[in-house]
Amino acid sequence: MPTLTYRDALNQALREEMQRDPDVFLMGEEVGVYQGAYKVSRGLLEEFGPQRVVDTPIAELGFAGIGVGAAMAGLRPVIEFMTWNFALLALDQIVNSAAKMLYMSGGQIPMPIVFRGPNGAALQLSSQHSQAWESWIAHIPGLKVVAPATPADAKGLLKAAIRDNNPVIVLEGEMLYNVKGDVPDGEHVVPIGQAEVKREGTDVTLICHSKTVTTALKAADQLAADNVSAEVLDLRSLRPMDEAAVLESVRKTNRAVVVEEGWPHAGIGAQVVDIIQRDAFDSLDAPVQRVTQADVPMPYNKHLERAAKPSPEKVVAAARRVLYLDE
Amino acid sequence: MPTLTYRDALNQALREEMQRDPDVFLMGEEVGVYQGAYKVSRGLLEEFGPQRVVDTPIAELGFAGIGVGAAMAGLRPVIEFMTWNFALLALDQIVNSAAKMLYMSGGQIPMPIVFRGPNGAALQLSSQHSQAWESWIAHIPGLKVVAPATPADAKGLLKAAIRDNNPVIVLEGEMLYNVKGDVPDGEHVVPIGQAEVKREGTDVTLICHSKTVTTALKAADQLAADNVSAEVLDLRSLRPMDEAAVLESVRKTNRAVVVEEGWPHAGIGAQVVDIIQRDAFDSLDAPVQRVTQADVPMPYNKHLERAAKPSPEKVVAAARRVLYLDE
Amino acid sequence: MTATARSTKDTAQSELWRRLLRQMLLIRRFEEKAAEAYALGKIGGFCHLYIGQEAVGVGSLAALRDDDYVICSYREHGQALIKGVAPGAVMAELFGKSTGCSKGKGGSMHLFDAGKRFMGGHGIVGGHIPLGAGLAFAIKYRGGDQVCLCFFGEAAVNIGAFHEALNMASVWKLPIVFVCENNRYGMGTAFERVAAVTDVVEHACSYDMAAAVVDGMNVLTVYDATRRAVERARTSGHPTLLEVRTYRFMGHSMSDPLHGVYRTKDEVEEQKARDPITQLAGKLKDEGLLDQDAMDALDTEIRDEVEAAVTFADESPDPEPDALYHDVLAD
Amino acid sequence: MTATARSTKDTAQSELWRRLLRQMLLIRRFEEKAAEAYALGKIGGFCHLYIGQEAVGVGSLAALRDDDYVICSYREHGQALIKGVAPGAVMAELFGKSTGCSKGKGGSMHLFDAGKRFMGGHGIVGGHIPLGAGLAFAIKYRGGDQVCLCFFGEAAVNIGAFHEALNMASVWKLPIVFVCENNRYGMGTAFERVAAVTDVVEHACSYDMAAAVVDGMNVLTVYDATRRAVERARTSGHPTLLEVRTYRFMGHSMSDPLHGVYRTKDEVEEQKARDPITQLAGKLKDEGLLDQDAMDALDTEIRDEVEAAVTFADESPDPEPDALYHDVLAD
Ligand SMILES: Cc1ncc(C[n+]2csc(CCOP(=O)(O)OP(=O)(O)O)c2C)c(N)n1
Ligand SMILES: Cc1ncc(C[n+]2csc(CCOP(=O)(O)OP(=O)(O)O)c2C)c(N)n1
Ligand SMILES: [Mg+2]
Ligand SMILES: [Mg+2]
Repeated sequence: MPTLTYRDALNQALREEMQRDPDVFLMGEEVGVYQGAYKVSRGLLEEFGPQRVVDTPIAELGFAGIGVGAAMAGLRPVIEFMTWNFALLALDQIVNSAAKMLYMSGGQIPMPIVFRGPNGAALQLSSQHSQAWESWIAHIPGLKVVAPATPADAKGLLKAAIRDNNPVIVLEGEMLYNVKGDVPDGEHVVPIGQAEVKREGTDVTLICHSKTVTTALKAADQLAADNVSAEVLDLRSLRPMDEAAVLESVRKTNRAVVVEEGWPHAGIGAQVVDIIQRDAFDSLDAPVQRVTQADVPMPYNKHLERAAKPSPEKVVAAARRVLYLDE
Repeated sequence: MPTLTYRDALNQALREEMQRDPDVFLMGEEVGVYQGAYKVSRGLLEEFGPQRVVDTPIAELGFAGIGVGAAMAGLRPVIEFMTWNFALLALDQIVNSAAKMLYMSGGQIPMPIVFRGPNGAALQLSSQHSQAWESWIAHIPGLKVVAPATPADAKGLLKAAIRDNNPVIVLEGEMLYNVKGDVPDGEHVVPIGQAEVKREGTDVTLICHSKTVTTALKAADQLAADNVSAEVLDLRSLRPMDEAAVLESVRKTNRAVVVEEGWPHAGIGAQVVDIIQRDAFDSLDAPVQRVTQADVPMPYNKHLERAAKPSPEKVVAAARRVLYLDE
Repeated sequence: MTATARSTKDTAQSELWRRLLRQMLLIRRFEEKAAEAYALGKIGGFCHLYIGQEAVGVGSLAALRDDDYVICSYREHGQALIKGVAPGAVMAELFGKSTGCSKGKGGSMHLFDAGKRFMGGHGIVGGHIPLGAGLAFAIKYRGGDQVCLCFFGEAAVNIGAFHEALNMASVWKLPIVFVCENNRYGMGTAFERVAAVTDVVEHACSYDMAAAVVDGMNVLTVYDATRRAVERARTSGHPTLLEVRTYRFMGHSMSDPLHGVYRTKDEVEEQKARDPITQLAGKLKDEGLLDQDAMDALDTEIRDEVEAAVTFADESPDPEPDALYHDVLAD
Repeated sequence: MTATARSTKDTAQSELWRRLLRQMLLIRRFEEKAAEAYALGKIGGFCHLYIGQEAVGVGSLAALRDDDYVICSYREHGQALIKGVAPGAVMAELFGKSTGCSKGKGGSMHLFDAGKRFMGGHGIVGGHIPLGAGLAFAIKYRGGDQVCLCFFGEAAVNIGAFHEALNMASVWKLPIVFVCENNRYGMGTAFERVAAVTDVVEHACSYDMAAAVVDGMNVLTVYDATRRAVERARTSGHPTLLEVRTYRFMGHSMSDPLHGVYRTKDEVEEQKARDPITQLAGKLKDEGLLDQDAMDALDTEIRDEVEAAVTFADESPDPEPDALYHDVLAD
């Protein structure tokens, strides 16, 4: 299997889907001439021309809405946000237009649109550029939300998103773009709504997605050194969420730690906790623990930033807590 | 003690604070000449003049930002959103400017601003006008968030919000504006961050806020008829949340139901569940249950709408589930 | 022009005039009934009537083909009816019935009929203007010669979405006509109190866009102006901004008083003298194209049609309880 | 004018010119050092240099009093330095140190000094334009005669916040000068590719606002234009939109190549011939106000000052770990 970066896996998914279906087009800031702020769209302008690779002004609300309008007419837009930080300005169109169109039109107007771009903190971008929006976005009925952690999932989920007849949010990770991994050639579609066990284990389940999968895998390595066998469950989809996979794993391990990049209060991890306590209450040997960003805006200083983010060490500590190892 | 509507209690709080402090001003759509879309600002233009009661164009992002700018210069703006549905357009200013200003300026620029207006569904306003945003707003560090359920709390929390040196979000309820209750005259400030037991009980805790307090109280009445003693805990503040009060009540009753107007997935109720399972795990005799809006955009038809909303019946059913009464 | 040609043209013209009158009258009677039904509690939520502004929707839609798109704000009953959504389906939607054009899910603010290319019914001020540009983008993408008509109130000009959309429509040369219905008030706020420049049309300059100010109480003027704009969009793909000056005779919505504190009763009465229906009916009479009897007959016919719509709505069933969970996601 | 008066004026003028030169040179040398430090990994994240645009910040700030407000986008090192934030505090902020003007929390994009009325450093394009209007609102509310200068790039003109803010600033007559630094590119996008009208100044018409196009490579022109606008704001409370035509000599940010694919190397070189510092230095030399020795001395002095700032930043401590949790909320 070819080895690709996460960036190139996304690029491949876009290219293949644009080749497959002339209704698919890409729109966003710097996607064309500049080849993408993070080069995800490299080469696409050259291959598909300016009608299908559309550079926009800085007008997130406006071009998100234009995407929605184009989808109302049956096209399949892929709207790139340079980062999800700027998508804040476009939420009205995502929530009020895209997510509700099918419902409030009584089922008449499907919304085959993808909104994608990097989510969460990169390095030292400070408060306004380091936000993880999964709990907000996943809150909204009418949307689907995916957050791939590996190049293979990035390709497979983006392809699934583009083919879906609903608005699908693809949360990518700027810190993941350079990560390499095996990516199946051609037709490789990962169904939306399926979690994946990225590492099997028996003592505790580490539930994660996107960048925190790496964090959890590192934590699992460290735990293994202490003879703790951690299962790493990558949610992959945040809406719909694969509740069955979560429950299955927790029923096996009886303990869980939920890791997320976002803030704690009403974070997506709280929902995972709710699912577990509601439907696996009797299997739980300890309260579920969460590892999140510190409950503060992101600081610029690199040491503070590191301290604010989830880390393997924090995950290990949480795992030890649910295993009552330090008491 | 005088009896006032929730609307007039808010009006009184605004008037008293504007009388007390010339730096306080009210800005928003229709707050002046029209006397407020829901008449919360009735009479204020006449009393304080157009400089302090400022009618704006329909430009939520812009006037929210102007409020933030005015607060940067030390004024104490109260920004009214006609409803929180429209505040979606202003979230960038609330999240990126108001919530982060103090932090990213290294503590130099406090942000004494209030954003207020009705939140959640009213009657038959359909998908785009019936949204409850508490989980989104409460997710953000740097904000405080309150959601008063009674006229007295509406007055006391709004006064506290206006005097606070931080951005405070006041989530009101359009369906509550006509509700009457006793309201202390003059100086009545309810500290932000304190829940209140609105009804004592021993068998199950119903945790609620804003409109769902009424729902929970009705459910408690119905449960009482079946000899179930339900405690109704009104969170009042959603950020910071009074974790101690939640834990105290649940440690007493050993069972909890969380009721909210918002959608279930990563709702604010999930956070309440997380708190309970984390810190009162051993006190819990049953998994915490949640009652939320159905996980769909709000439909227009009144029967569907009723079915979508939390109701006393649904709360009773959830309470019976946590009490294992129907098995 | 030969005499026959002229008389064919005359016939076509008088037919058009009669059609426009009929359409305006349909809206007027339909909305009067809707107001009644609202008072009876059969319609709930927000309900924004179009009474007074009929010439705008009717005149402009007369310039369209069936395969052109129309997209509106929440004040869209009129456009829906004229774009071909059945009165019964519109009334049933206001009643929240399963036979409504949005199956009772949308209500007054969210009328939809994809088959008729009537694309809603949107509730966030300014929010649908980018959607309109997106529909036009799709037309151009596919190489079609359709056009999108996008209606909004003057107060929407103060919100960012308007500007972002106009700029992109101009840069990309999208086949769209932006129809600003300037009825001078956004809810209770007079435009001059919140807009630095009250001639909406001035904004066209900033976007290098064709534009016109149009008398919105004269349906023929609206028709002519829109026809030119639609032609421009269809043939050269250039957008246009039309500022159509009109007036609403009713309150902002059913829960708003008729004139309120923000305008005088006199002002409303004065404006009623410009009633677009009376104007066109007068013209038809003056030109001998319609006498009082015919007018009365037309009115009766329309009242019956509206009555039938009410009956249909009344007798239609509510959506099944299960409908709550349908159409959240497509397959 | 008497000879003495004239010569006093000449002295004042030559002092001003020398001060402006010094300030532009300070920014230039400061940023060259910042670029070095970035390459060494001492500065992280996004870092947007001002090199090439110095005349805009320097010329316009010369028209201000100390109690006037300045608010900027993320490309604000220059304005911060000129508004009086100590070079050491700015450099320390870029280094993320506790002695930085935002205590190491903000970084390059979020420089703040409330005491100097330097109100940031904001990262969302267009987002701070309403904030600027809000500062001006507060001035007016309190009956003050201060002014707010609000800087942004031309690409911000395409986003809604710009329009909403300009409209309200005009309706409410707020004492603000909107300074659009038109450097022709937003990241890698040439303005003409994404704006229907590339003369930013045209937007002033839609808001009934005073406006001017200004040569942004000539610091004296910028000073004059801003002085007039500031005067207007101070005395009559009217806002102004200035379109200042300038050019950035560096990439969009430190992670962006010098010219990139979106503009040619030739274009950049051509523009460098208009270097605002060379221009003013030449003028001073031509008028016999500064010889090469004095110029060299000034440069040395400034290099030392910048070097001191780097040393200060280098030797300053990181914030205490606890700082992570400080200043989330005020008491
Ligand atoms: C963004 C937003 N803010 C506020 C509202 C509430 N609102 C609904 S209609 C309206 C007035 C709109 O006036 P205008 O655009 O002139 O249209 P008209 O009602 O006159 O047809 C307002 C303020 C809204 N729906 N959306
Ligand atoms: C709302 C928003 N969208 C996108 C970005 C990413 N971004 C940062 S700077 C920039 C270009 C801005 O150009 P301009 O306004 O001309 O200012 P300049 O950088 O030229 O000074 C972009 C697209 C952002 N920060 N905010
Ligand atoms: Mg209007
Ligand atoms: Mg620029």
